[in-house]
Amino acid sequence: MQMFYFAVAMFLLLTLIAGMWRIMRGPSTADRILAAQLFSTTSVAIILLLAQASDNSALQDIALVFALLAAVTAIAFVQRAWPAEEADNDNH
Amino acid sequence: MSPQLIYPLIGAGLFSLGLYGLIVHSHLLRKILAINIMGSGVFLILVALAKRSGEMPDPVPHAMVITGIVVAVSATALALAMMLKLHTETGRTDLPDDQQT
Amino acid sequence: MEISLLSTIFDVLLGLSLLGLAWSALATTDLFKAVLLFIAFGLLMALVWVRLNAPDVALAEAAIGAGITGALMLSALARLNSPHTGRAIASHTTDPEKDPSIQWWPFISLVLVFIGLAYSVFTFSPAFMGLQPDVYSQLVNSGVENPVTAVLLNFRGYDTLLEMLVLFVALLGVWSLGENPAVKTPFISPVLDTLSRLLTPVFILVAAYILWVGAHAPGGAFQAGSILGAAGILLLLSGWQLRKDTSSLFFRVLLLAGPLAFVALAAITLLIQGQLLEYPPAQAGLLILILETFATLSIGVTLAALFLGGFPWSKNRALK
Amino acid sequence: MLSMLAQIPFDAILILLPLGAGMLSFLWPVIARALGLLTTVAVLMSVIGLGWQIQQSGSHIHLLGGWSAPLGIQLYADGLSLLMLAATAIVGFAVSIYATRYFSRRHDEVRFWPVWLLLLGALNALFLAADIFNLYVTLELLGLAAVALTALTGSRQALVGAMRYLFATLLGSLCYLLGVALLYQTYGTVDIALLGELLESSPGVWAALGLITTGLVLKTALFPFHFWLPPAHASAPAPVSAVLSALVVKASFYILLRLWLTLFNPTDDSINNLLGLLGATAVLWGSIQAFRQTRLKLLIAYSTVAQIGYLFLAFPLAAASGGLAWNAVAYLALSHALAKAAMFLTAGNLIHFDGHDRIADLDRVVQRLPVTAWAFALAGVSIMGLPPSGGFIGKWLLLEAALKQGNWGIVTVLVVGGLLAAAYIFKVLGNTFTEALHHHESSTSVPARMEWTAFGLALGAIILGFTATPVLEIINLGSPFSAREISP
Amino acid sequence: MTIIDYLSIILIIIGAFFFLAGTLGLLRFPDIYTRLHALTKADNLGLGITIIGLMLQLESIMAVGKLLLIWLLVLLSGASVAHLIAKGAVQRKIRPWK
Repeated sequence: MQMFYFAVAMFLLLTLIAGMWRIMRGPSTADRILAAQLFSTTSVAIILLLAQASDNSALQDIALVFALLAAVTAIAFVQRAWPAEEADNDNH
Repeated sequence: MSPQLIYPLIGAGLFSLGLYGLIVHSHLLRKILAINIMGSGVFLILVALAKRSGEMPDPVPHAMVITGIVVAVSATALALAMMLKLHTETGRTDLPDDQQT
Repeated sequence: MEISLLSTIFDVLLGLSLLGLAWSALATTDLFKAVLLFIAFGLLMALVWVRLNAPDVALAEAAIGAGITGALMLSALARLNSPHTGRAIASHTTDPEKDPSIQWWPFISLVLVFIGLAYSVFTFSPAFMGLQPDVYSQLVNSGVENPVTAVLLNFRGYDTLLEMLVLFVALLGVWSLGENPAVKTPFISPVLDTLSRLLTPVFILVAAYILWVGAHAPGGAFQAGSILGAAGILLLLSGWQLRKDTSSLFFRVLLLAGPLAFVALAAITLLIQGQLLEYPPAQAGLLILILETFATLSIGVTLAALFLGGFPWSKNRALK
Repeated sequence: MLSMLAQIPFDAILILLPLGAGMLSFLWPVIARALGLLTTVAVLMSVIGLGWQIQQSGSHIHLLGGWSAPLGIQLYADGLSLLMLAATAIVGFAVSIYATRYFSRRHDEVRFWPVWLLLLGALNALFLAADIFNLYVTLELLGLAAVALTALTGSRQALVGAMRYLFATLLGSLCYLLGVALLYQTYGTVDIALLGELLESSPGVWAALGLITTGLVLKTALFPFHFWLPPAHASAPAPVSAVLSALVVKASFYILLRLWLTLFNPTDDSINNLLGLLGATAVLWGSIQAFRQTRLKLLIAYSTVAQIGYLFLAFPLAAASGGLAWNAVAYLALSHALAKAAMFLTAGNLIHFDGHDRIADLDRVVQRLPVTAWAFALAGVSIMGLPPSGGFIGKWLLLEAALKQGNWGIVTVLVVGGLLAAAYIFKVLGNTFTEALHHHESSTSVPARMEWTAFGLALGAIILGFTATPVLEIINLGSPFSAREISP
Repeated sequence: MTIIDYLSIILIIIGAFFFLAGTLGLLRFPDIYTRLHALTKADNLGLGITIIGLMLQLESIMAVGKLLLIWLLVLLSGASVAHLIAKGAVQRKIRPWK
């Protein structure tokens, strides 16, 4: 079972690394913040799996804090840091 | 390669990267980022080397790193505030004649 | 496949993505991107702490490194671009380096530093146990069961006192730079308003829980304080205005509650026990909990004030 | 009565009192000034008390929290710590008196006191620390407080100077912390005395040595890491500059010296020689730069760069002549603290008086501000190393150590450095006699208190020239310079 | 291995599949509005299913409650953030993909 949790955590880490591409690539800053949000959701899952794998329920508190703070950076971005006009260079 | 060596090496890498960034970048925000990355490298070395000794980790480095994280956030906040003040006073985001350093 | 092999691959992947994030955060020309990559870096750092079996550090990193530092940096970046400085956005969000190629001398020194550090890490002799046996043997006398809390609040409590003052000095430094810059708060959407109303009690509950649990499991004053600070930041972002009466003595006492309690306790223990911060073992647990409660409050208020970034009340009022 | 006095934990008081007072002065700005003065007086008395205790019973250890060394943190005091504490207390007292009149804007003064008192507490904590991680925390407290004070006026130059200072001090702390991490992970303790017993030569230890030394040298602004010092020290308010130059740079030097004496004590001469070489370059380069400056505060700041160089000249000499060279360094540090604080305060007086510190435009200061002019001249005597002064004794001891080993390079540096110092001091003094092109008749008067504190400090530097024997005795209490004898 | 274990494994694998779908969506969808779906739908659902799978393994009711709380928090903040970003994007006239 431990092996399985680890394997899934690893798989999620790989999807997370793939998601990094979107932070790098953009194109708009909103895309980047979206990808960062995905980062924290995936990290919550990874931490929960690791908690189960190592049978350490204290790690669930870390996932809790992650989930709680996930919104703060995104809201800081939306409320403060998002430029009022953004070059629409979405040439995907 | 033994797994306990990975994180200290990564820590050493982060420290060197941060140092490089601190030296070559002139934008103050980048310098602040670089200092933070250097700090993470130091913390990583501090805790990861302790992991090498047995199952129960040594709690003293953990306490030291928590202290270090709080110090780092204090310094970052002060640096950011000073950068903003400098920007409103002078309109610059770098230090004048930076090549002197 | 062995579990140890799997975990090694996991660690290598995690470590390499950490390096990759750090490298691209420093190399990119777009500052927004740099800050976001740095925030992602903080998230991954928390995962690394989990892997290193350092849950207390992971909690602190999750709250501070990934939450508060990121919000601070985004807000600072926003003020760099704020329209009343009269500068075009493009000139500050991007930072075209004069010469994008690698600068060789710093690069060579970087490589040398790395080789030196790596060498000392490789030749490191792992024969000792650190202070772990000492901590565990004295844990029963410390008043708490979580060894990290015991180190922070009892064995090395003096460091913690000084460290809270570091936080306070940083705030004094920020305040000495001037008044709280007027931030135009954009339209507060009802969604955000509701979200902050819903989340604030949860933040406070979780902070209290982390504080309480810190006596016997990962958690404690710093983590709880950072969660409170994040709650403050969320409220500030949702357009919560500081009322005038926050300039009162009450607010200032709240800022200093932790360090003041610490210094007071230090003085009292000095008088009674003869040594600074020597707790009577029977009351140690209670004293630590009281200290931590005050410390949590001041850390939370200080972090939120740092995010506000300026003297929150008018000069005249502060002088009276 | 005396036995009761021996029981008073002066070391803990020295730390708690300024920290507590700093917080109270933030809570009640109205009483900040009175509280600040009172605190510095109490600190001065506590240093005397601690000195008496050390004289009675040798070096002093305080177990914090009642936990002994590897687990807990200790405070440790011997003659060397006492010397630095005394320098801090004296300069701190003078600066506090000066600051009661210096700040023209009330809200600057309100911001000054809490940070200054916390900085004072950090200095005392640093000089009493016996634990390398605790030293890291005190270094950070000291560094951030110093940066906050530098930026106090919020002027453009002050901000630029403070920003550069902040990066330098953070980088220095991180290098230091990494060194601490390596040492802790190798030996499992952060207590200096215990480390001293355990340390052996290994790559990890050498990396730690290199990192710690680099970090501290950066914070001490030894050439070529001096780039941040002149802008920061020259743009801060005068009492702050005095504290920064006299005490804050010495704090990191003190740690370096302490660790060098107890931990590293390298038999390998190449590092000692490297530090000595950098010191010699700093003496020459700093003095020449000082001479080239047109603004008084920058001149004094570059003079600090040069005077720091002297402190490092002792490293190559110490291997053979041990105590003598370290005595010289301690003496130089003390007299430089007094003289340099006096100089920055006189510069503050001149700026207060005429509103500028351009050396060429100093207009008949000798007639118009005689006390200030005298203060500068007396401080200058000590900086140049002319007899009778503390600077003279320090340099004489250093010269003696160099001659004993036939190290003619250092002898030359000492002589040339003295001549260069004379050149830049007389450049200033010469201008105080002459009439400037623009007359400044409508100058504001300088409060007597500001003039006399500067004079008092300068006089102190001169008096040190007569008190070599007792002061050296105090420095050697608990024999800090006989290596690896600090036992818990 | 009990039947519960098999159920857990199946649920966690489904959860991981949704995460994969979310990431693919984030990478392959053509504009910000469609990418928002990836985050709010796929990832939150993936987390939810993973959490249900993990809950089957837990003994204490307290831990189950904690996991539920985590999921609720992620749902709440994910939904709100997606709303705010979409709204901001419309205000800034970022064109949807056609």
